[in-house]
Amino acid sequence: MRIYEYQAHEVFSSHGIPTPQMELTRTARGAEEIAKRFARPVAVKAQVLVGGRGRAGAVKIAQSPDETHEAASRILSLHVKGERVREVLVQEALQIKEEYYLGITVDRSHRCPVVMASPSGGVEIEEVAKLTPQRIFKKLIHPLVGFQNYQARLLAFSLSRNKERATGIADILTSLFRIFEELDCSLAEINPLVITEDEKLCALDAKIVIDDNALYRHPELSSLGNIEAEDPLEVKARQRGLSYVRLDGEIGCIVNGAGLAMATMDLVKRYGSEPANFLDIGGGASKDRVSSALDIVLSDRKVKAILVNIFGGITRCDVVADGLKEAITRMKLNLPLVIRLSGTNEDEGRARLAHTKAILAGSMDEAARIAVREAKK
Amino acid sequence: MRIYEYQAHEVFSSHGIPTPQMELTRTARGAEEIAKRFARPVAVKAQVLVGGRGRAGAVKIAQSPDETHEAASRILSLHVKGERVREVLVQEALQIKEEYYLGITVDRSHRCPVVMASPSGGVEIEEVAKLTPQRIFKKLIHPLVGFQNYQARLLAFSLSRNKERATGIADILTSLFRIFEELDCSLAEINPLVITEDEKLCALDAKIVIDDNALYRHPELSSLGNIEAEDPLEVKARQRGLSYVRLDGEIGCIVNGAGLAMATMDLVKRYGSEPANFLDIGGGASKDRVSSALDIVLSDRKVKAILVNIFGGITRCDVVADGLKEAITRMKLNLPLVIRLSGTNEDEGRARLAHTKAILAGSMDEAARIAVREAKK
Amino acid sequence: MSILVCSDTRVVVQGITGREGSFHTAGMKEYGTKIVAGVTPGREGERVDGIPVYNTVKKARQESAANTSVIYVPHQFAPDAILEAADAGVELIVCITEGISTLDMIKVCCYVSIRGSRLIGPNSPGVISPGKTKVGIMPGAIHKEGSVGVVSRSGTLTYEVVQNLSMSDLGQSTCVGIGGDSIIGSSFVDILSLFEEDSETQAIVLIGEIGGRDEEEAAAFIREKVTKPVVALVAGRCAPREKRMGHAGAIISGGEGTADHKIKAFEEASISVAESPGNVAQILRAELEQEGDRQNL
Amino acid sequence: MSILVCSDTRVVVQGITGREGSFHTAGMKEYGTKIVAGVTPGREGERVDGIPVYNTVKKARQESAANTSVIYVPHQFAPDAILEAADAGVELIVCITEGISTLDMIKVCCYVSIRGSRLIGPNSPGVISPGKTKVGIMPGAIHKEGSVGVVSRSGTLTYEVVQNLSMSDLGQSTCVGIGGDSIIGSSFVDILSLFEEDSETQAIVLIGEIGGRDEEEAAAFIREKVTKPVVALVAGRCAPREKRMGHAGAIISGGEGTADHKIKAFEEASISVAESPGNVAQILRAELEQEGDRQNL
Repeated sequence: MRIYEYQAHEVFSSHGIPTPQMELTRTARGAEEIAKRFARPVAVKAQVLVGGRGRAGAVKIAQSPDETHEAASRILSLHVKGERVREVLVQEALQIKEEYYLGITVDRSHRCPVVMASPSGGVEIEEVAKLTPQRIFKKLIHPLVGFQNYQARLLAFSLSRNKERATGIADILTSLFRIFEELDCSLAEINPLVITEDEKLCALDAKIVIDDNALYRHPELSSLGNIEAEDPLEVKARQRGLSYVRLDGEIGCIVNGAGLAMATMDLVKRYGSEPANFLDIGGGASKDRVSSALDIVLSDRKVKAILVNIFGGITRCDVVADGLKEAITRMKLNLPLVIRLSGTNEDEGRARLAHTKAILAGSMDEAARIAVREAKK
Repeated sequence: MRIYEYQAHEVFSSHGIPTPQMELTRTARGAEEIAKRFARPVAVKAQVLVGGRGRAGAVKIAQSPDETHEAASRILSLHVKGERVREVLVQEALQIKEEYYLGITVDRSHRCPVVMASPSGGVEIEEVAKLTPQRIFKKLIHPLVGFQNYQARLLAFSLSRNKERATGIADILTSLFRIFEELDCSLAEINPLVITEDEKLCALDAKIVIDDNALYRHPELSSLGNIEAEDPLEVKARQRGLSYVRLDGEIGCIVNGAGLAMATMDLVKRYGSEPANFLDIGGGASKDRVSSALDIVLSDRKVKAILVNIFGGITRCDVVADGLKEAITRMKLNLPLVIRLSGTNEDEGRARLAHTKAILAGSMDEAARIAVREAKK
Repeated sequence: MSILVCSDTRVVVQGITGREGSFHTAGMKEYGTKIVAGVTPGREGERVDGIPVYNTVKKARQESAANTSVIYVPHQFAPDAILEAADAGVELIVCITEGISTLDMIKVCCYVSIRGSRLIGPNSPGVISPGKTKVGIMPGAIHKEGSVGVVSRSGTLTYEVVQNLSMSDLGQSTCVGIGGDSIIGSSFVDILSLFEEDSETQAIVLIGEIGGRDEEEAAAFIREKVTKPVVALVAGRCAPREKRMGHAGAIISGGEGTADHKIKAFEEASISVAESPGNVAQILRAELEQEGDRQNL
Repeated sequence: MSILVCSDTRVVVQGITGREGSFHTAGMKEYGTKIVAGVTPGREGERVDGIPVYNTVKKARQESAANTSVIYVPHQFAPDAILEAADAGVELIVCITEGISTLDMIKVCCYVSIRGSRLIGPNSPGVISPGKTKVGIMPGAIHKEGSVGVVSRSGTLTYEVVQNLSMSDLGQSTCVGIGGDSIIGSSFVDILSLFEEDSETQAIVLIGEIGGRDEEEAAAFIREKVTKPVVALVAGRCAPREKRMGHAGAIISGGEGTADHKIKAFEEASISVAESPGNVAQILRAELEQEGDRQNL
């Protein structure tokens, strides 16, 4: 779960990481007032949970309250990668001497946290990794002893040989790692960490992503923003225990299992169309869950055909068929519905759908091909 | 540093370990009042920092307030292994069905904490270890993952197959380990942990010893009782940076290094006397430190002769000699003082003491022999 | 020989009295797996499906000589369960449980490797050596005894591929679900090296998906160390960036972990990549025939 | 050959700019030890006694090819310093610092052994191979080159014994202070096994004291594995129970760890025990003569 920048800044600040003066607002008027109070140039930054807001024009520097009003007004009318901007953060603009990158994430191959630092801050770290990998310093963190001061110093001295500056960076790294552990993060990042003209350290941006699997340990975080919660359909799906992500295509997909769902989407694309969504009904789905899934997929107006692909293991094909049949009847379905059932009780499942308008396919390949064809009709 | 039982009980209680109803008092009158309020039989227990108070008669059960008064009065007049009893703890007496032992300490050989549990509680665990070692269950705790629930269960089910009881014991073990880690203990022990007639768990006794080397992390503990702080001379020595332990003999010892100090004491005994103290002046001692050491040893009235044994490495013999000379002059010494100086600057040291009444010895053997002989004169 | 599990496998089920645990215990037993013990704290003395239940894995091991554990306990208790199995000396630990926190798994994996146990999962469908033994939740009936080793990060997608293989008369030596989480006990490389050494395995199918670098590392390993034919399949070509596709593992962040990147890695290592689950068997058959031709030269 | 340190030893001093660090650096240099680098964070570019100072051990290693570290930093920073040395790949780490907390040392020792470094101490006077190199704080002049290996838990008591040996013309191959704390990186047994393997060492002196079980384990090990003559000395016969005698290690709790118990363990393993530091040399001489007689038979 990603949290908003302003929330991440609050976490930073409460852990002793220096952050700029800032305030949150929902209106251009409010932004102007904040700029007046700060009485200095400000940055106006869209609060969204997706990346790439800079390129989308959703971050602007304003020299005056008037300019702030204008910038905020423009940003508040934007969508970034489909996410509507509802709030902006107004932050004092600093005189910047240098920009660093600090980040902590999980190294899957080494099975441990990795702390990264780079003197090339302010740009996307993936670009730095590609173009000048030698400018990213990394330390793997052994779970026995955690992040030690010597590691913080090692990274800090890689960024600056100035003792005071290195000490400050090491302290921030130590705090950042504490946040990473305490909040069960999968990412904690400062980009850029700046040195101001008066030689002060300040975390200009703040990014925290929390491990979904650890959210149960952090009830205090459940109230915070959430990327999946942005889309009303995604919220609804989550409430019904379905893993659903809305996409841009026209084939609604209902599948059991994440890997099979992705493979199904890939097939849709291969046959010349695009999936309207990712939807995993999970293992051993009940009739109700299946019925809800169809409900949600049908609520997406872009959908022109529905593709159901079930491989019954724990999931029973007859139960899935019952759920589908119930939903078809209830919702007076008038879109093409292509169903492929395989595995546990597949014959019973097929039998139950025999007298509906659903099209039964013999394999997932066939099912995808038919669904794409039907959608194009 | 060992803390008092009542303090350990407070720590237990704040960590959710069930403890009996109890109050502390300095007077027999107070004890009687507490017993009246409790309105049931009580245990009156001396609060001392040394072990063996049971055998010293410093723990008594009292059936009535009158008996409580009598017991407290007697206990408050006792010394346990030289430590005067100043306070007693009045604790409700429980109807006991079973007594267990739980303890956590450091296993030096395996270099990790060890959690121990035994169904033979209420007696000294060393006795159990000697007579029925199979009745002590141990789990070594790997520092990577700490004390895990499965280990708590494993030990708890070794004590009782009753699920509720085992769950209760496992919870207490988990709390005890948390205390052990949070307070940097070298020992955390409950002996006995009892099951009462109404099937409740309760920690009757509480013992916590804190790692002296970790005290700097626990300023909150520095106000608590301390075995070394009991003796005024020991307090004084500590303030002057000396490691001093008062003993029962007549030869005052001043040595640099703990191992050498013990070997010196052993020699005193070998030649037929007993050391009056352990005193390590530490490495690289200053003139003042040496002078203070002599000061402290001379404050012990039992001392009949003083034995100084210095092996100069970082410590300079001339500096030691200056300190001794200064103290001899200042204090108008009238006890035999036998000095052995060896190592760095030994000739200069000996030269400085040439015209004092100090007896210079050539080896530590000789020094010990002379000191014992002089003391017997 | 198969890898990881065989007819000598003796299984203890952790969480045997739970809904999942008891359901799949029945399924494994039915398949012929030797389930020798179960563990649920406080339930010692009971029986599930005739199998004795113990309070601890240690006791279960002592009484039953189990060498393999399969874990069905809820996610909050799963790290403790894995540690308990490792500490009790269980050689192979298969963790079905999904939803375990990443930082917990980091410590758990480190401890398991110190203890010298092997961990499969978490969030794994399990391991099956068709005709011999099944340790997990996969439907046994779709499998067929044979000589194709299958290793995968997902569940139903694997079943799809396995069914396709079986119907094409390509039986399997062992099918291993390594699990869909970001931190897992055994990687593709770990399992590939077992298949390479296994005399019964003649070809390998690898089923990957977006996220992480496990497929890229597998490709490099195959190029260097694997002599047997390998066919790969990668799911998630059209998954968008920064969206989470179900599995904890299936998220792309930054440039890394895209399906295209992984497919390119396989292709550069001269490994055939199937376009869909439906043509894995066909490609593998062609590979095997080529291999046969080569050996006949 | 000596053990642990020899003329190839290249030392980095951690905490070189501190009072202790700079003082003992001079002493080691004077003895002939190759001090090749020092570390004090933030002081890179300076020199102490002509020795270059670096911010990190990693950098110091890169620049100087140091293979041994000696640590003089204050106790709060010492665990970090040991971990840094181990992580940088230093083979031998000698920690002079005393007063490190026990729970910290437990983690540190575990990490050092995972990394494959060897740790001596903490609270150790160091290691010296007379005539070759000195890594620590012991007075060099009392030592003499020879073939007696000395291993001890204490400082000045060791100097006393060593002086006694040297004056009796019993030179030393290596003298190792393993440290007076309860958790130390290398035990008597670790060092004994090195002495046993060392061709230059012909006899061993072991200096123990009250507390712990290290001497008892040493006695058992000597009986089983050590073929060279050993003389033991145990300090603290008249130390009272439950009183702390300076060293963190030197406390007796319960029945364990008394001097009598340890002496008994040595005697039962047929190891000669000296009654005082003054008669170690004499007993050792007798042992060596016996050994000589035996070899002449």
